[in-house]
Amino acid sequence: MKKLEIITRPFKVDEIKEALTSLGVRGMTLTEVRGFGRQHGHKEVYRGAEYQVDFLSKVKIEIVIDDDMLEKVIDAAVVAAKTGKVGDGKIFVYPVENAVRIRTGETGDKAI
Amino acid sequence: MKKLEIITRPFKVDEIKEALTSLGVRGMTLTEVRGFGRQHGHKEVYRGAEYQVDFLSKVKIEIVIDDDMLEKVIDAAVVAAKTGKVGDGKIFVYPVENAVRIRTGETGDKAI
Amino acid sequence: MKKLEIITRPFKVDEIKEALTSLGVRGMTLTEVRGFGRQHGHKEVYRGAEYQVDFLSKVKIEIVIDDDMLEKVIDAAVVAAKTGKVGDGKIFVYPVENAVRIRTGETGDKAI
Amino acid sequence: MEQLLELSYALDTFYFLLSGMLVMWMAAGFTMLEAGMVRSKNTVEILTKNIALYSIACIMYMIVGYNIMYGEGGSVIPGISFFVGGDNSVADVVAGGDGAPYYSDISDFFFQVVFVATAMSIISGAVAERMKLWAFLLFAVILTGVLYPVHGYWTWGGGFLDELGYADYAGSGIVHMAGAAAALAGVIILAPRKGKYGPDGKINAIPGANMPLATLGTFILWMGWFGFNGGSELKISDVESANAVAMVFANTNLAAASGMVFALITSQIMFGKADLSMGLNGALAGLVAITAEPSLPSMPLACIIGALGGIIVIFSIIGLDKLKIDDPVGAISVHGVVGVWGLMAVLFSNPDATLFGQLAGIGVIFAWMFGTGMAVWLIIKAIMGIRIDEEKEYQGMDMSECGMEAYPEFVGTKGSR
Amino acid sequence: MEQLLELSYALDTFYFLLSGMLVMWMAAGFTMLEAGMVRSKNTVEILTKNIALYSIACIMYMIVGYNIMYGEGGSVIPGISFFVGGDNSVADVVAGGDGAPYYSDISDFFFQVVFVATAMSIISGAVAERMKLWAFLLFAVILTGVLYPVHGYWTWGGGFLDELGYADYAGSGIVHMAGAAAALAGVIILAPRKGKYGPDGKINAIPGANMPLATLGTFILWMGWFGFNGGSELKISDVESANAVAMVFANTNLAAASGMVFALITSQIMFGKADLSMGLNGALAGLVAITAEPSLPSMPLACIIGALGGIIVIFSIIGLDKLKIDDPVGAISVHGVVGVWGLMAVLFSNPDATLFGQLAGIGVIFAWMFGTGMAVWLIIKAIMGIRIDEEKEYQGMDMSECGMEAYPEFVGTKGSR
Amino acid sequence: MEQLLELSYALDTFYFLLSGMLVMWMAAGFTMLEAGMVRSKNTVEILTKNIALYSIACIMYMIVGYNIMYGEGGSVIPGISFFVGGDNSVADVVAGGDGAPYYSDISDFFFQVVFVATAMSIISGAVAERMKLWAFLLFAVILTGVLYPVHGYWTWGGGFLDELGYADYAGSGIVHMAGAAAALAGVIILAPRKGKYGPDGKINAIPGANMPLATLGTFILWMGWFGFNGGSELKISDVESANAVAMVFANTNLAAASGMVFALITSQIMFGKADLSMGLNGALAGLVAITAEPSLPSMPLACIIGALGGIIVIFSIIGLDKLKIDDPVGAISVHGVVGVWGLMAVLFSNPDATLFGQLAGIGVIFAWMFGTGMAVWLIIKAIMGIRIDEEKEYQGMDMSECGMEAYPEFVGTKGSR
Ligand SMILES: Nc1ncnc2c1ncn2[C@@H]1O[C@H](COP(=O)(O)OP(=O)(O)O)[C@@H](O)[C@H]1O
Ligand SMILES: Nc1ncnc2c1ncn2[C@@H]1O[C@H](COP(=O)(O)OP(=O)(O)O)[C@@H](O)[C@H]1O
Ligand SMILES: Nc1ncnc2c1ncn2[C@@H]1O[C@H](COP(=O)(O)OP(=O)(O)O)[C@@H](O)[C@H]1O
Repeated sequence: MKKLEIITRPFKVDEIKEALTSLGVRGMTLTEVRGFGRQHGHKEVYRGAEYQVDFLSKVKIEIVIDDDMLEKVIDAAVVAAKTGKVGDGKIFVYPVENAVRIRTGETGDKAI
Repeated sequence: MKKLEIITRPFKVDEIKEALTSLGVRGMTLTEVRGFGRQHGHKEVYRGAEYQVDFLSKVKIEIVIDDDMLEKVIDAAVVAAKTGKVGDGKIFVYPVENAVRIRTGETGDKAI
Repeated sequence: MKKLEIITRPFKVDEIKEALTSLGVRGMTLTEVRGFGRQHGHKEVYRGAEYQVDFLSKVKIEIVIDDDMLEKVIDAAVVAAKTGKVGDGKIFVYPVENAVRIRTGETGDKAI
Repeated sequence: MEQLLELSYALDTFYFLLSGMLVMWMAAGFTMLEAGMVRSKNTVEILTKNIALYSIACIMYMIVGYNIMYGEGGSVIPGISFFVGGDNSVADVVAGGDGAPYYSDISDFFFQVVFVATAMSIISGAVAERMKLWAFLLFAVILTGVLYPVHGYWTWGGGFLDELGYADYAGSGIVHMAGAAAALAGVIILAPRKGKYGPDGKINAIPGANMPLATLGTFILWMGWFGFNGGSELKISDVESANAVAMVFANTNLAAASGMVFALITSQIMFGKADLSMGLNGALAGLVAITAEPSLPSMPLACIIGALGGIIVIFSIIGLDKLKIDDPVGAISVHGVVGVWGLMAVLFSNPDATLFGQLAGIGVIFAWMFGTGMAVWLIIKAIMGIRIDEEKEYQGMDMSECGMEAYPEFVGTKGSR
Repeated sequence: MEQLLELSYALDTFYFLLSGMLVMWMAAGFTMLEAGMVRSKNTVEILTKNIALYSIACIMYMIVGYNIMYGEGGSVIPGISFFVGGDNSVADVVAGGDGAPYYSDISDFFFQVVFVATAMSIISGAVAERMKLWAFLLFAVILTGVLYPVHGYWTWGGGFLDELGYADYAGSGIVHMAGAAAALAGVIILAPRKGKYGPDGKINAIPGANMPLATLGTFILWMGWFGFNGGSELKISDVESANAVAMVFANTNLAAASGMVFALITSQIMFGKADLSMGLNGALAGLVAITAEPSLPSMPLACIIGALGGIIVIFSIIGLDKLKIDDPVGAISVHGVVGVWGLMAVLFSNPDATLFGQLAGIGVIFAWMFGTGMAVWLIIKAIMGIRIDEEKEYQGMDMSECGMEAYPEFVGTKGSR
Repeated sequence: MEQLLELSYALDTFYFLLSGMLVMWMAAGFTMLEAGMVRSKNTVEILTKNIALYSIACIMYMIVGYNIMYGEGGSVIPGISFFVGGDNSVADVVAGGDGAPYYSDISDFFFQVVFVATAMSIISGAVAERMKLWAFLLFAVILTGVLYPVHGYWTWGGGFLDELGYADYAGSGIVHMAGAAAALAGVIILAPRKGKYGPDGKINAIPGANMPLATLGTFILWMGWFGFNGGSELKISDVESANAVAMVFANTNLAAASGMVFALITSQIMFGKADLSMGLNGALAGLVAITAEPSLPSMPLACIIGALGGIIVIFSIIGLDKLKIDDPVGAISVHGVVGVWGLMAVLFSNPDATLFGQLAGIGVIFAWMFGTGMAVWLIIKAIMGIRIDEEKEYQGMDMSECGMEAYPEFVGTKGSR
């Protein structure tokens, strides 16, 4: 099992969800985050004082999947999330040792 | 060391916290997330327009623990979080390579 | 590649960001979390009823970096985040299997 | 002379209309106060409830309530008729003399109608976060159409409590304690919110979601109260009335101010913190306390009456919590317990008031509203149920009753606790 | 006698000023309502727009609008002159008689100026979340300085619509439908918000970010409407006028209440939920509907007029959505469609009103405001563009137009959807 | 004739009471404005502070302040006595003639008491986010009981500034600049908020948490100002007074509108964005500027006075920031700097005002309030400290001072920055 962390633009969430569910992904968890990266923030003036907005609104979508789905899920997510402009974000892949479905107690691949 | 990610219903937080601290867990981190899964969202009507609420409110509780606590913490969390209805959520287990306590600089098992 | 999770006090974010960017870290993702740990919450009275605030406001900063940066990033983060008082938080280190930059499709070290 | 009478009539009518408008504005105050004191997941429902109950009160009182309250009847049994009559003729007004009308009857109706809504608003807060919306609104139909008008008839309408000398200038008892009594009946039937009281008798705090709203609501109520008490002099067009109205304004303001300050000090002493929510309740307590007689006390006495109101309300809130009477906004304490205090305090300044008259009024109104209120709640419970189911209570009433969230973009999971 | 005339003048002036102040307060109501109904990322912009449009309206109407509306002119072509004149002399007032002024001209100006702002506020909500701030404010300059005053001249100013017997007590048509007509033109040119209508004809819900604000706004409008309608009697200083004003207050209140209740019931029946946002629109619809004639209907008739307004508004909102006319706050339905209903309902109570007169008024005002509004929007579009670019629309107008967020600490990523 | 005098007395009293009520409502305006402009972690504290300071002002002014301000005294040293006296008798009123009272003394007290609260509210915003709650409230006791009444005696009470011909219609100096002077003293002693100014002289923006609240507060203040300025004519019951009040309403409104528009335009030119917070300050600046003389300028002149106020306020805010005078809501600029502008602008319309008189008034009031204010702040600092400790400042004052959060369910960690 692997965990994918897709960090990307908030308004892409629906598209990504559509793309992945059509591949058979049946669960995902979304967190609102603020990102700092190559996409620079913007300078604003509030009551005459300049300030720098460094952290931009992003979402993190976490998906735990079987190893054999990895490739196509990444590909589909890249296609759905891409705008081609700086700030599109990243996908990180992590190893997962186990999963448990709380409701049933099932573990491993069956749990996701 | 392992990290547990417990994704479950928000109103279960206190029960889970009680259950785990009584096992000796001394730290945890809670994030508010929105989950999509087998528990389907609901259809709502706002000003005559139907819309689908796909992402439901969940919490993610992250706990880093010693390997030997793994079993009993999972068991206790499952008991505490379970309602038996769809949407109870998952527990994912990840490997952790190291931990550092910022205050003291301690690392490894001593840090958690 | 490794992922660092720095869980610490919110008002330390800017200092940590400065410290790490000066080491060459070019991206990070910030999440607002609530933490429970050795730093005990406080007891409050609301309309005559006592209640315990167990979960305190913390931030989680996630950074994916090359293996060879690991040491110095941890050291810098510890220095920047430390106040010496209980509640300074933890740094956890996780293995990362891969990274993809959505915009370009680059993978691995080049993606971060 | 005729023109003078006309002008005087116009002034009193205008004064009445503006007073009524200020009381209407109190509906917004209750709405904001309650919306600030509940959790975000139940906010839309309480907003809906409040604006709907005001609306229903206006309609029902027009259809039948006003006529019950101010119609022809015996000393106990009121008369019944429907729809408000026409207004005064110019001839009647300019005839002058003691019996001549000196303000528009319709302006009187308008002033009275907003009072009914106030009584009903009080109930809304106490039963918040767990009562079915439509069950509540059905209760509103009955309270504003019948229950309130009946004891209104007994007192202001000239019935037996009036004859017994019950003195209640602007309605500490008739409006406030009455609303609290019906609320108490509802709260008892409803039972506390899930999670409010722990199994071991522990009282859990359930903080309100939006303190600026609660504060705004209090300010609105404070402002509106100038209409509530100020208009209850019923006349402003001569020197004595004008002086009385001025006194009412000053005393109303001072009682609220003292209630606020003393509740804040009390909370600082008792809890070690300046509890804003108690301060707000204190201001309202001061207002409720002075409402029974705002024109006769001297200003320092008004301060004392208000200050005691502000102190009493804190002990009452804590006491009711110990009794597991779960009142999310403190309405029963503010309007009921302090209402009684206000009625007793009349004895300090009004030489015509008697202990017997006041106790009789308190007893009768409480018994009537608590008793009939209880009966009506039970009937509604039997017909359609009054409590939402547990699952929905966890998720919040906004989605289940109204299909929308109050702050859809803001609240994450905490909102659904 | 002279003193009596002076006093009467003072009372009417005071009544006018307070009525005007209440209408000014409606600007806050529109602001809160609209700020609650848009997404948080566009909130600062709509706040800025609303307070600025009110300000602009006041200035432009002072410079030229008032003089166009109440100047000397033919039956179609108004006169033109600048700046408001002086006030009445004591001598003219105490002369008495039919022609003598009985209230301050400046108080009249003040009362009128806030009406213009109301018309403009209506537009603000309909074009929310996508129109450039300065383009909108430029439109405000023209509408409040010229467009509104012209049809205002035709009706209240004594022009040809007045001669045709068009009856519109406080401006269901002149103010409300007029604003809605200009809004409709703007909405058509602007096109819907991104994401409002799916490619397959799907209508997406875009919930407002802050329901307590929207509710507060509705209460403020409700309160302010007592000035809007109550002041439109133009006199209170004799028995008949005072009675009329009282009737206006009572009917205005009842129509709003009925609109609220019936919209809520309709939404419960149609959608299975008590949709608060529809209830709020229903209350406003009741107010708009009664505005064309609040003094003559009996109270039950006022209820019916309001109730129908509340029902109509729901169907209108759904209908406009089907036509892909994207109006985030429902302004076109509330003020336009229901405004027409109110004008027709005049026929039930005002024997002097004629079907022809009402239709002529509706037709002419709509054509004028829609036509000239469209022309002005197009000119502004040609000069500076009226729609913000897509990227900024996604990010929200607050940062791009105003450089600040409404709730900088609260909203995470959902705000930037 | 007697009845006419009584009626006239009633009208003026009513006008006074309503004006006072509107000024009371300004307390809510300040509260909302300030609550919107601070960070969410300090919101409960500022709410508490505002409602408590209003309450304290009312009580202290009743106990001693009013008597100092309007008692018998020399031209510099006021008299002292306690508690407000009784009201006018009917006989005195109907005696008529120049010396006869023409409105209720208690209504005068009520009108005056709310002015004191306004002066104190100004200070609250400037010292926000870092001053101990109870230290502030102690200051409120002294300012409202003694400091303000003393210079009030010198001016409106008939003391030496009045004799010098100092002209200040409704209190640009007596209320607004006075409050700002005491605020400036407090801000200097307090030092800036942590993090406001970087070590390298950098000025950091600390955005307010809730812009809709700040906007609502501004609208409330705008509305309340009609009472503040309108009531300061002190009479409405004859043609000339009524005309004057009407002029005051129109000019007050136009000055606010112009201040808003020109501040917005200035911010657009200077920063490239339409900064709402500056626009709101601009509206208030317009109001403050016109307050020194709203009845005499022509409407276009009122616009100019307001517009300049709106422009000045922006430069003042930027300038004070450069001097590291940290005023979170801009109170010192809006009320102090623009207050001075308003007092100078009196010279354009009031032929009786002299440059000397105005400068004397400005100098004396500023020196008095800044000097005594500074002394009192220092004494309080010595006794109990005035600044919360750094740790609590980071965590926010709400938990440490009031034990509760303003929006407990909403704000995550950003709130605790
Ligand atoms: N090394 C990293 N570790 C964690 N998060 C990162 C890292 N680099 C980028 N991110 C996240 O991805 C987002 C987008 O990255 P950015 O560098 O701005 O654009 P791009 O991915 O298009 O090059 C950032 O805002 C941040 O949230
Ligand atoms: N594969 C997954 N990856 C990440 N999160 C998941 C995954 N599956 C489920 N979740 C999370 O768990 C929550 C509950 O899952 P769901 O399928 O609805 O119920 P159950 O766990 O009872 O079968 C989801 O809302 C989502 O947040
Ligand atoms: N075992 C753990 N797993 C996950 N998060 C933890 C763990 N221990 C601590 N934390 C996080 O670190 C924060 C600080 O920890 P705490 O024990 O209070 O202080 P310190 O790190 O100074 O000993 C906690 O609030 C929590 O968010």
